[in-house]
Amino acid sequence: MIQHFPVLAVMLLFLAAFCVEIFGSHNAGVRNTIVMIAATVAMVLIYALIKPVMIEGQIISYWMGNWEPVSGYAIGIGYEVDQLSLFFALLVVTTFWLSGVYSLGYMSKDHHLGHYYTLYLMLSGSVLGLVMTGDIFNMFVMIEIMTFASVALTAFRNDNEGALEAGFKYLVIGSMGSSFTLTGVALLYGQCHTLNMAQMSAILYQNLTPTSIMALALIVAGFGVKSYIVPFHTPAADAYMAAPTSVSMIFAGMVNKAGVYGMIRVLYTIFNAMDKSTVQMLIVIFGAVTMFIGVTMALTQHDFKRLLAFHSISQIGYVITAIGLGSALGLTGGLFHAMNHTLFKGLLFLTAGAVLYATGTTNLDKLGGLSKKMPKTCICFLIGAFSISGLPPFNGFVSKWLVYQAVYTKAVESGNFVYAIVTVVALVVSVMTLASFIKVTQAVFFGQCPVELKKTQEAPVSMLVPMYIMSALCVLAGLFYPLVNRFLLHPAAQSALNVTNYIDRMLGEGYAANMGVENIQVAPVQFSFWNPIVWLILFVVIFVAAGLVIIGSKEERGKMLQQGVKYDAKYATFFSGEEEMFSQVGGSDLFWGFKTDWKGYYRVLEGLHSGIVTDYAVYTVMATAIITVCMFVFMR
Amino acid sequence: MKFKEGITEKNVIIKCGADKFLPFALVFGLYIIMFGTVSPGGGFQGGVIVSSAALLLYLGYGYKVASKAIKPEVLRVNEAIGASLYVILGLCGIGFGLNFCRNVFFANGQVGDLISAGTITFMGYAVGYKVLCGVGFLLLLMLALLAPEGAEEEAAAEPAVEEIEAEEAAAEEVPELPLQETVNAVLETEEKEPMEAAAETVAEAVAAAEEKEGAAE
Amino acid sequence: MIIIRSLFYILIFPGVLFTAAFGLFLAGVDRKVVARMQHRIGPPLRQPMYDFFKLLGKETIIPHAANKIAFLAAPVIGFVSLALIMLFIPIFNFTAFSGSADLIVILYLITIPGVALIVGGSSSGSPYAGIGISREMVTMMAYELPFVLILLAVARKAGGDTLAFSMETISKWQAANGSMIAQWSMIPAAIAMLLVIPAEVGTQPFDVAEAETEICEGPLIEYSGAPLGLFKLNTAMKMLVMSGLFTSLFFGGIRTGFYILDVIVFMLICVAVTIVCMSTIHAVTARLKIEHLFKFFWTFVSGLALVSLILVWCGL
Amino acid sequence: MILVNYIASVVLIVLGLYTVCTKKNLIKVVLGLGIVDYGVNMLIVSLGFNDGGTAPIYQMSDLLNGVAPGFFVDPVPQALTLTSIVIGACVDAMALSLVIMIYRKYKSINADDVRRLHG
Repeated sequence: MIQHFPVLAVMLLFLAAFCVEIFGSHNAGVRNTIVMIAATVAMVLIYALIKPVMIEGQIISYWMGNWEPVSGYAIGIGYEVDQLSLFFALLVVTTFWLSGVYSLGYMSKDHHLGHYYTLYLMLSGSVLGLVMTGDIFNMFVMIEIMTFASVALTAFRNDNEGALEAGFKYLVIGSMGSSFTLTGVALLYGQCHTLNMAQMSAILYQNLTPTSIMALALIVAGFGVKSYIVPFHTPAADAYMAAPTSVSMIFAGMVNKAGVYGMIRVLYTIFNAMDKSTVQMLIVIFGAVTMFIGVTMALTQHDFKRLLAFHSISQIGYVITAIGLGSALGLTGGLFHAMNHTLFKGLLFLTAGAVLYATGTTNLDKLGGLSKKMPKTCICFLIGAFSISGLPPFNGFVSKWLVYQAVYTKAVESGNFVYAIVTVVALVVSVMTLASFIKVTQAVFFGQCPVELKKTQEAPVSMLVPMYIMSALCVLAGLFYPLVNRFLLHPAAQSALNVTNYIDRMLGEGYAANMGVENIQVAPVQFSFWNPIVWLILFVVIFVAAGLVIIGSKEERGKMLQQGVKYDAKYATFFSGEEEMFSQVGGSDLFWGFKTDWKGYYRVLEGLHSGIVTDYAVYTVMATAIITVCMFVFMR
Repeated sequence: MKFKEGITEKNVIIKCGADKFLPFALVFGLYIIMFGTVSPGGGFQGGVIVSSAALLLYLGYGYKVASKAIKPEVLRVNEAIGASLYVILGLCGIGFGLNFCRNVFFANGQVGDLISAGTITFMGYAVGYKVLCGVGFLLLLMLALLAPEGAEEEAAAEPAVEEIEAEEAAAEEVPELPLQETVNAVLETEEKEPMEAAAETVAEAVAAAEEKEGAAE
Repeated sequence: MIIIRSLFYILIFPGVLFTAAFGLFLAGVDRKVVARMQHRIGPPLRQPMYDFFKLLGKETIIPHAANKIAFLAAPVIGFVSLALIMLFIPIFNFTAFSGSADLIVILYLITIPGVALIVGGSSSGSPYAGIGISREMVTMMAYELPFVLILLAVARKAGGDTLAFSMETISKWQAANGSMIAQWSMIPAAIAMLLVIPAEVGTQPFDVAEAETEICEGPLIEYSGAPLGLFKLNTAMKMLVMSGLFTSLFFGGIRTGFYILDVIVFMLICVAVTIVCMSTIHAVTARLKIEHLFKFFWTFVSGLALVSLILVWCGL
Repeated sequence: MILVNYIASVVLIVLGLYTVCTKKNLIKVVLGLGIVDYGVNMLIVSLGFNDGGTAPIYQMSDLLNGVAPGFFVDPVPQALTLTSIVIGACVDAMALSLVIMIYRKYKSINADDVRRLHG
């Protein structure tokens, strides 16, 4: 029975999408019921796979229509859920469910929600199918559905011209990426005469021809477009900004994870290319450039969501860097960071959506002082911001630590100075991330409250609940990372590094050994540096001490207000005689000391992010060419 | 019915041509859908041919007649029904204790018979239905998108039509992208599987033939 | 027993009490030395302690515009994280919680007091605080790069062919091979570290964030009473933590074999570091502009640290 | 001469990419995407070609007599191509309708004017 769960989950989502179209386009109650039932059931189906797959180590293989392989050749479409697939599938269903709950409140002011939910279910179904399929052409089809649904959802609020423009750019760059992927798939088919990934992996093991290298380069470029690594990131920033926030969250949590999954699948499973130091170097450099450019662009943004978008790009840089190392430590760190990125970036987008819902704007210069109006959102935001900046004890810290450790270990082992530089870049980027979130904190939640926002209300409960869940997950993943490592990360990393089981399960016992595929066992990553018990004690100490100070401080404001004294100069903020309204510190005015020193850099970078779609297409082609040339020069 | 403006309505040749070709397109398309599993063609190709009927109507009689004869809203719902049918037929395999998309009905036919390929046949019909609705809807939407430039003149000439146009305009404003999008996305989802399934049928037949050969020898 | 010992570590010796008391003492030394260099008599050594207790007794005013929780919690979080770092810095061959000390953990924990200051200042809702936190953050970005380079250089040196982000390994390496400062490839890193310390603590040439004469103490402008006292204490503790980190990174090889004596030597080196890199520089320089500060750290100081890293990488 | 097909498909892909990268007219950009698609489709179809093969359709007589292996061209690439054609058509439809909508908002389909989101 359990082997039906993956395909049932995917098909359920598609079926629900059609049902929304049939029954729910005019009736909100029916529509919401269908969406929530489908989301919940799909989530339960995927979560039910944790025990057999993650803990017992089974791999689920499923041939559509029982078309089993004939004499060693896969002829049907197969679904294959190994630990890596399930890891990403779990991220997908979690994000999807939370985003669904959030949409109920957030999208309630929009029209034509039937279409929204249809596309939304389709997007989720396609990403879920993408991470669980074992057939590379099916993967491509799922990518295409994903791209289309993403574009349509980006342009959903099409009374806003930014949405149309972003959708168009996304479509052009995205379908260029898809074309590259398709070309790669075609070349691979020409090489292997099969579309099954397990079989390809066995055929291509240590056996790369020029054609398959070309295919590798093209597919990597294609998935690079989907995961928004740097030269391909330009439409992503627009799309994240213009899409409804619940969709931005899906982009950050699911769509670019699909790209990352594809990268891992292609580089590790299909081509086994990650033992080549030059490929590692190429991917790591792409990752490092991605994280640096992402974060520096984020520092100058004026829009909350666009800032988050650039951060999303930057954090994906960490993931790509880590998975490019080809070591178990790096892969564990990369997967953990991918998971954490889903959690905290989702959380941050949700808070941005709550701010947008409550105030009607995400312009940092027009917001301010919302922490007193929206205290719950503010706390969730701070948790997200500290997590993404990697402050201990939140989850971002642990995963970033793993990434640094992995990169610097690589540097020491290989004696290559480039990796040392990458470590430095990663550490500095972390501080810059912190800086830009300080900017958001100051500009949105703290600082002064403009007059227009005096009447802002807290977001509704249906929007707060997903935020609470995400915040809780951020903290828990940081505190109980050994459990996460044992049950999720280690099995996933192991299954990516050791393809034998993947091949054998699909094509019969002993197939991999016949083809000469080595069986690699990976030891679990040890975390020795960080003792959660000590840290929990210290945490308690922090809270006790904070409580003591708050209780013990002689504070009389409450009493004064009760007595009806509305204003007392003693409790007023110091403006040195100016009017309050003339002494606002705008969010974009922060860090000018930094910006003046980096003037030249920013001039170049802003020129490159020109907003012209053909420029972006040129970057895409150039980056693909670079990847191809590097692969050819270095791998032969 | 009278038509004031436009390029095509008054052209008798095009109108007659459309009249003559319409039944042919319908029949031919339906044939292609029905025999998709045993001969070249299939649900998608047949569906596109059938939906070209919408285009013929437009060419012969203009957008208004076409959209009146074929209600976009009905098409939209029917398209989703076709897609659901496809998924449900696929799920029947699981219902019979086998895998998704497994042939469970009429799985033992003679090669060349109409209903010989089991569930695949019906899935092909579902795809055909879905595609003829979907592409027809897509075409109508595209045409509607192009309409407004002529529509303004028409509105001035014929006040009675205003209501319809207002509706159209309202329909245009927000939903068309997502709708169209839905169509597109659905199209590809469903398209792949029958095609590969067909390919697989062939492959299986090859295997079966080889087995027979071996047995004969 | 383990719990009692842990509590002793956390609360008394390398933890809260020792850090606070010795930090305040270092602050007193700093003020005294600066005064002496300026031909003043200066306050008594215990003056920072008196100030701290005085502030604890004062009324805490929370402005209307402030977010109460963040405003009050910020100094406490800074305080606890500083007390925490001290637990992970080895005092020669002694660490309170062995095996959990790691350079990256320390690097991140050291940023927390800064973040606490920023969050606290930001939550007060004052425009001066807004400017102050912006400068604090830029300062942080400025010294982070050289700091990271220094730590990586030390880790590479101590680790040899394997990786050593662990403070304990660094300590052991120094016990075996003599102090890090004796390696001439590490001298540029040590100089860079001496320049990073005042920026981290926020003393004179690098105190742009709290520039009293320009932006009225920046983030601290609205603070009063106990939270202000805690922030002042945090600054004092940072002096200890940073000089202690310097000591254990670069002078870890000096050991006498007697535990008490070790601690005294450690404290003496801390005092010396404070005098050299904080008091002296404080007394002889004027405050930098923020953009000059950034440029200084990303060019000159980072250059020094990078030289060290490259030398280490080449096996020197 | 299947090599001609490969060369032609590469030429088509390159031409398409050239169009996307250099033309400022959004409709031409969309056309470029279409050309890339055609190139890829041609590549895939050519991959499945067997010299002297026929269409992969069975007659009853074939099955009864048995079929020589290699008699057919490979049917899988044809299925792939069909899917890919559908996707290409969808890209075009979607992109063109977006262009129309953009034209209504921006009053221009020059890529240099459609850049409100930048920096």
